[in-house]
Amino acid sequence: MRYSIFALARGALTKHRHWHPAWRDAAPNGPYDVIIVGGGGHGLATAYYLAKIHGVKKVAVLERGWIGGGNAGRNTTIIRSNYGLDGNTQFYEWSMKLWEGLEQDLNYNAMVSQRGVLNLYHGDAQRDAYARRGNAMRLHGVDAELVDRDAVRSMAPFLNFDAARFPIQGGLLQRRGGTARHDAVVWGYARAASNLGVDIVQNCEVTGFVRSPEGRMIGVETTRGKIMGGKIGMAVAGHSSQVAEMAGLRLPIESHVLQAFVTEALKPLLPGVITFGAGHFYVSQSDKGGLVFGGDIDGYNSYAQRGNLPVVEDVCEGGMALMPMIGRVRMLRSWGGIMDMSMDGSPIIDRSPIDGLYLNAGWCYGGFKATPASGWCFAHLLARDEPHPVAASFRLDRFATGRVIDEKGQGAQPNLH
Amino acid sequence: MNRLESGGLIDRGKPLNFVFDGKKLAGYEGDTLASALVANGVRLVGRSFKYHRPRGILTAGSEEPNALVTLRTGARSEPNTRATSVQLFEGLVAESQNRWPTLGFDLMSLNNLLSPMFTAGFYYKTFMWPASFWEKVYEPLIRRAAGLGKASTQPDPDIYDKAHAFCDVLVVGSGPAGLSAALAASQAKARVILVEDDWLLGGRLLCEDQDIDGAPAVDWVRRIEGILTAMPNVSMLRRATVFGAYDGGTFGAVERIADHLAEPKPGVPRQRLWKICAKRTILATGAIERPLPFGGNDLPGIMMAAAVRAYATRFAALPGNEIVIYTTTDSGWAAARDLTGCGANITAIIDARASAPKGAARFAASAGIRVFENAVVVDASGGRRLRSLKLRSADGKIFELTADVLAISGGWNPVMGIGCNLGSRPVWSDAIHAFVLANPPAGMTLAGSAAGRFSLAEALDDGHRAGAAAAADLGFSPPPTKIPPCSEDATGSMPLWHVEGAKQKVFVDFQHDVTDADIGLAAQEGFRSVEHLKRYTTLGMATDQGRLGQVNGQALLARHLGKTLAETGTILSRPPFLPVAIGAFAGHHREMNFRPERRTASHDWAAENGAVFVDSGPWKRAQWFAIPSDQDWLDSVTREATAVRASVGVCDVSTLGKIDIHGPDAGIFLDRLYINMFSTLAVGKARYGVMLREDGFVLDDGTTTRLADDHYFMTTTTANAVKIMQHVDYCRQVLWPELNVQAVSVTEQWAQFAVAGPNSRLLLQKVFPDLDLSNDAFPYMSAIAVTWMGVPARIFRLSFSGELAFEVAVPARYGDALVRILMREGRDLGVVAYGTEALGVLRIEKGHPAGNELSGQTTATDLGFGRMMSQKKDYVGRVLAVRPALTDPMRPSLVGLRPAARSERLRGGAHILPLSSENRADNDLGYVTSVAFSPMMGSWIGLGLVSGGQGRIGERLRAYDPVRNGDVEIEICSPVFVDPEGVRVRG
Amino acid sequence: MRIPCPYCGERDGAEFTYCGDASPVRPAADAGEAAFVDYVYMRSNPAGEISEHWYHGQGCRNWLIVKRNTRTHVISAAMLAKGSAP
Amino acid sequence: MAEIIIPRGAFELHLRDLPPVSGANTLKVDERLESAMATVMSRGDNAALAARIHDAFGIVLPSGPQRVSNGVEAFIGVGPGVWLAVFEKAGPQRASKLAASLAGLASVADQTSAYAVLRITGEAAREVLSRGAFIDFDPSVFGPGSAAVTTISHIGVSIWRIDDAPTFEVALFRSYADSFWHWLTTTCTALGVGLVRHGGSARI
Ligand SMILES: Cc1cc2nc3c(=O)[nH]c(=O)nc-3n(C[C@H](O)[C@H](O)[C@H](O)COP(=O)(O)OP(=O)(O)OC[C@H]3O[C@@H](n4cnc5c(N)ncnc54)[C@H](O)[C@@H]3O)c2cc1C
Ligand SMILES: NC(=O)c1ccc[n+]([C@@H]2O[C@H](COP(=O)([O-])OP(=O)(O)OC[C@H]3O[C@@H](n4cnc5c(N)ncnc54)[C@H](O)[C@@H]3O)[C@@H](O)[C@H]2O)c1
Ligand SMILES: Cc1cc2nc3c(=O)[nH]c(=O)nc-3n(C[C@H](O)[C@H](O)[C@H](O)COP(=O)(O)O)c2cc1C
Ligand SMILES: [Zn+2]
Repeated sequence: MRYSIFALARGALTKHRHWHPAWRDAAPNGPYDVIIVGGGGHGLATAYYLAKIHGVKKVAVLERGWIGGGNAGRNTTIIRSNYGLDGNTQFYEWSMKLWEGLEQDLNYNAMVSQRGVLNLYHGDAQRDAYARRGNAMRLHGVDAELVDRDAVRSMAPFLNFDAARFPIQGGLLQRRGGTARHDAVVWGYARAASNLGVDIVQNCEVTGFVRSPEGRMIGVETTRGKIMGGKIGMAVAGHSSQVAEMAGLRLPIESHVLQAFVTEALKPLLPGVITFGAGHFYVSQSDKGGLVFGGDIDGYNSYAQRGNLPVVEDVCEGGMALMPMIGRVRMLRSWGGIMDMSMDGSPIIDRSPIDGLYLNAGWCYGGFKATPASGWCFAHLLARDEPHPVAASFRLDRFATGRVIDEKGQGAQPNLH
Repeated sequence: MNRLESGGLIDRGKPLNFVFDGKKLAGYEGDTLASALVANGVRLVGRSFKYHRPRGILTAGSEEPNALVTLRTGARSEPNTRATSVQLFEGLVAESQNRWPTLGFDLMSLNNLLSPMFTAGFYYKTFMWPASFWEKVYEPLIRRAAGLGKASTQPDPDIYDKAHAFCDVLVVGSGPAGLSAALAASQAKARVILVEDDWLLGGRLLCEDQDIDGAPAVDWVRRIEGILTAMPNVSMLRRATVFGAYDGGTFGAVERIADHLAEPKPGVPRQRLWKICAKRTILATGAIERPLPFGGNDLPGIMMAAAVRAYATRFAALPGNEIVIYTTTDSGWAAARDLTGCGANITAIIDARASAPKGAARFAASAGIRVFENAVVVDASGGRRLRSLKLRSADGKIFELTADVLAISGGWNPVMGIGCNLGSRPVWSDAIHAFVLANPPAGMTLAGSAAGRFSLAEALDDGHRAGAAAAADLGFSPPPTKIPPCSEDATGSMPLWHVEGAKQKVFVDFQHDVTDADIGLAAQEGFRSVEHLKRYTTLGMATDQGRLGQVNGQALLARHLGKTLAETGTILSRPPFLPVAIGAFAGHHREMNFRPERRTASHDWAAENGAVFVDSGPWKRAQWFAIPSDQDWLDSVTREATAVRASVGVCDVSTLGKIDIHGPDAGIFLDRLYINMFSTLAVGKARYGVMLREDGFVLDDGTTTRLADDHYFMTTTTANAVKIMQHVDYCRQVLWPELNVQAVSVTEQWAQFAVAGPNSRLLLQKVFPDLDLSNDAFPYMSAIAVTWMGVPARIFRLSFSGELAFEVAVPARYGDALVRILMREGRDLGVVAYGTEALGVLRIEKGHPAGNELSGQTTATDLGFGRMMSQKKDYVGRVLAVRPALTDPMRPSLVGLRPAARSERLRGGAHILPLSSENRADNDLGYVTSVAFSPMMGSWIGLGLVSGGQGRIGERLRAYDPVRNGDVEIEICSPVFVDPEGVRVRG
Repeated sequence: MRIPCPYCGERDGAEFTYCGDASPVRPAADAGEAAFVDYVYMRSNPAGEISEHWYHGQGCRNWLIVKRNTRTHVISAAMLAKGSAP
Repeated sequence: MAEIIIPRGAFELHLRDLPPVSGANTLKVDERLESAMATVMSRGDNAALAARIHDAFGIVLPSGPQRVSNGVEAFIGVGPGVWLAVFEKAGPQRASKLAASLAGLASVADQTSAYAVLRITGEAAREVLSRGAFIDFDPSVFGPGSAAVTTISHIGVSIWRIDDAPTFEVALFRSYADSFWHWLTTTCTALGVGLVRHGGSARI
């Protein structure tokens, strides 16, 4: 049933008895043409585009818990395409374009809100690095503005301009950047995929792979039994190494914890997304009114979905340095996610060395914004066995060849991305 | 006034004035804001989140979802403050929130009329057309209607600080369980920290008329408090909340030092963040009473029974004159007993259970209270306050009662949030009809009602046992103690999640307006995990984090799914236990004190001489020295750079990382660190070196000097100093422990100054008259250790500027003296002090790479150091540096740039494209890394990384800089602009 | 997090810098490119017990090998990296 | 050029500006300017090094984070095989003399100027320090002779306890002195503790 104001009005009169489940809670029913492991945003988007764009008939998404319970359900919802390196820029811009039409496409309001992303700079070298990035974006046809201190002040007068350890000099602004309601993205894709016949199987953990005598992947072992499939796509984010290990693969990935925070709800306070280039802090305000913020990763490998106090302090110190008005605003909740930190900070969308097994991983702490394009490109790869042009650089062998895409220049040290 | 004549823990001798929504009111010392409002007969205190329904005070504790106010005004205003947790002070000002224009007449309550449409998740289903309307129309409206209080936009004027503490046993909560735990552990001589959220110790004992040891329980509390206070091994934090458990027995707590004052005394923090390290922890955090489901259960006047009891007992304030009690628990009856004891008028008690507890009938009869057994409340009505309620007995008969207060008691949820922080999941207990923490993390015990043992006797016993066990576990010997006898309280209860036939909305999450219908709809729409339920309906996501209503909602979900609560489960609590001010986490690390500042030995001298400082990591460095005749910064920089090339300049380079490397194997060690050789370096000589990361990209560069056979002195870039020290330690401790090498940072020991320019030798000779600094005696790349006026000093013949130049190092204590002497002695040579900008000009003129070129994305070959890469030895990065992509000849490599029209300006970060090409990424050849105005060239010059690099020298390209509206035609040239033959440096 | 530094005693995790899995060993100089690629980029990334490097940069400046569980964060041992095998 | 060059203390201006405070709750502070310091790093044979040091100074080189003093010289363990040597009333060449006397057994780096050392004495010292350092200063854990390298307010510090007064010394890299002073003074204010200048210098 289509969602609309009229459908809601009808519901108001009929006690909302007409609503169906947003997606079918399917039981495994193989064999499938494609099995996607992981019911996060990426897995569900992949399934949707497989069905919609490529007409693949039988697709299953296997999720070990409830869909959207991984990083898709715990990120700070920032979407942007302000990347500077070739390979990244065109991919994230494609994602942004998909965001811009997503809700009409899915018939689901994911609250995509292009309120702008402002990255502050505090010195000449940082300014020039942002200029380099902004210019690269413009070469790719992406909107980017370098704004000065006065312009920042007019956008966000409450920032600390006068007594700052690292005074604000200006910022790189992408007006088309912003936020989207993370859970809605998951549910919207799930509903749209389910409507196209995709089986979304929850509480179904993949515990192993089934191989043909020739060594090809032909199915998966799960907590709900063996499920056969023609191709298997992995989109398990923080658990990439775990699932890859079942296939005997090691990946250039470490799983790290990133914490995020939300404050009590407030009346509208912040215009858009603000990142503090000299501290470890970034913030936006949710539609519910909470300031959603975060900072650095904790810096150690973890699968625990929670972090420690030093980073909480570090993030809040950054917050207070940037906006001393939030001193009396209270943090309501904190949580952590398990991020698949790749060795150059950029993702992998590629065939694996094993026939029939495909990888979508290495999203670090930036894969939410990638959700639509990641699904789009992974579906393309799965359906056609060739990389989509905008994701062609996200190869697994780039670490061996040295064609790394290292935006931060930190090298193979995931704690430094 | 609803204040009782006597009783309670308030001080009637100390009246306090306060203002709520502009109205002047009074309370007493010992009141909370909520109890003072109750005493003043204030009913309506807030509006709900979504429907803007009128709401009153519901609880007497920190779980309060309704009575949220903005406390104080101006820069000190604090949105969303729970009136139930605010200790009243003289002059307190509070405002209600989320209403417009007034609390009584809130236009936004129109939402309530539209509520049939505003079901769970309604916005996901609409507001999609037209697409552009979301940001412009719908979202601003939704945002304005949502949110609660308004935050101040002025800096928080108060200060915060941080503290650390260690203990054997941490006891959280000071009710009967916590107090007896603390007593038992401390009597065993363990170091104990007791943390209590309230300003008084005692927990529920302050609010209940109980006896311990034959006397009122509060007397026992005072006695134990006295004993604990006298013990040197016990610390107590009052007005402090443990907000989270972290790894390794670390706990966070926030102490509210001045929140009960109008404002903090000058210099005294408002709050303090405690990090507590505990070997064992006892959670004695109590339990929270559950609301009951019926239509209109959110009307002002409907309150938790424990809260009504607390207001009467502890605060001597009665919330109403006609009180009805609705309970499914024995504690509802205990509340009735205490209330009657205070003289409250209870007209009826409704118990949904088949029969009331033993002795109830007798008590009710003697107090003249009507009793309804086996009956449920169906609907409550009134407008902005409760007036009457409708109940239905088991046989379907409907009764209507009038009441201004309905005290409800639906069972108890143990408070165990902190125990879940490390991932332990609560499990459902059919025995007590509540979730309990069966598997707390190692080292943690729950005691008393937090453990689901709800009676006073159990709390005393449990606390004692937990305290003694924790101490014994750590090797202390707890002395035998006797647990005091106490009054008995029955703890029977029956869960009640749903009522049939309610006409009005039945609220589950009060703050977020989640109703039983929303839960049903969510289940119908497939949101069947408790986690999906939470996210779709926002159940438990409000400021009370579902303390009050979450379990009720989860039970409804289970009911819809035909499952048990044991099967559907509950969600994990996360820190903070109660919302904590961001300022408290930041402590004094804000504004100028966000991060420490490092100052060089010449800082004060530089400041005296017009220096403008720039942040270089944590360091403050002189960027340039402004003199009155300079028009602008470029004038200063040009003047400084010109003077260096013409005569002599002095620049503080102390911030470079300096590492002393000692040991018999120091030379071999450096060979493995750098791409080039150092073991072959002669004593008294310096060499420029480049280090790679193991992935083959450049890590850092700098000069390293051999001061003795077994002693090298390494310098690193300022930015990488700490990282390289760590790298050096890694290499010697982990990679090659067999090498006999010692290393230590001596960055801070030496103040080091570059003395550069054709007259540098003259100047230095004046300061070191006894030294032979001639070219023959002290050629380029030499170094010498000397004694200068009794202190050790080092002189290096190094040059970053390309001029004849030296660097002089003295112990940092003498740096100030040295720079003053250099400047004094150089006066007649026209010496200038130069800062980092002029330093940059000089190095760009010489094509020396620095931070912008050492981006972590460049190889040695990119930067022109390919030939330095030794073939004779292994070193970090050697193998991976020769991978195809790192040796691709089309990689961007270092070149010089000049604007074709010499008057034009270059800018760092511009991309480089062919002259007549489209502005497209596939035409991108590279970018400008560094620029400067070169006095020598009379124009802007730059360095850049350009595909095809040196092969393009002489080519015309363009620098594309749309983000600053600058397209400049440029000419590619050698990166060495000045003195390419290197004559000056050897002069 | 509390890390039991063998020299300094138990300290808050904030004093240490995490430097990843300690198991990969730098290949011999002549081991070839593939071995170095594996060493630099590939990780086991276990969910459970791991031996890892921590640098006590704000303390004794020693590299430690810490045995820690990545699911629970429980630390079972810590030793100086110098002279210990992961 | 016969002139005397004057060493500058990192806390000089702050100490000079200390307001006169009287009253019970005070903390005495002073900067140690008359001592020389060096990092002593064993070249492997710790026993031989310990013997040499014992011969020269009568000091039993500690193997852990402790401070051992003979009243004039002290060795403070800061890492395995690494000590900070502190010499009271020693000239700027003291470190190189030490290097010569330990030649072959230890590498020595002069750090006399690297560290600013504050001596802090008084009842409140423990509480003040524990505000900043995540170290257990309880006398049962951190008695006289204990030492620790840690951080205070994002600044690396070495702290050792000297006596029962209690007296502590805090050594930090001198470039951080101003920021450290800010932390110290705000913390004392928050605790209601007055800072006074030590006056004189104890030889311990
Ligand atoms: C705190 C935080 C903040 C972030 N902020 C941002 C941001 O602002 N912007 C941004 O762009 N990105 C952000 N990210 C990153 C982003 O959330 C992730 O990169 C992205 O969500 C990952 O893709 P996903 O949604 O498919 O992953 P997930 O949602 O993690 O999906 C993976 C799914 O796989 C399932 N799974 C795992 N193993 C198995 C198995 N064996 N069998 C079956 N299923 C399995 C998991 O349960 C999970 O549901 C943030 C991440 C975190 C943690
Ligand atoms: N009859 C019943 O059914 C029933 C049910 C529940 C409670 N009770 C009564 O309640 C009492 C229970 O005693 P108890 O000691 O277990 O609990 P308590 O409620 O008396 O004390 C808990 C204390 O912990 C404090 N606290 C909670 N979380 C905290 C935190 N994070 N940081 C700091 N302080 C925190 C609270 O402020 C409170 O003072 C008994 O008197 C019992 O009779 C009775
Ligand atoms: C963007 C965003 C906003 C959130 N806002 C709230 C909020 O207002 N209230 C709340 O209780 N939790 C909020 N959360 C946190 C969730 O409750 C939850 O903690 C998080 O999704 C991680 O799940 P977990 O805590 O179950 O592990 C928010 C999370 C995100 C990602
Ligand atoms: Zn250590």
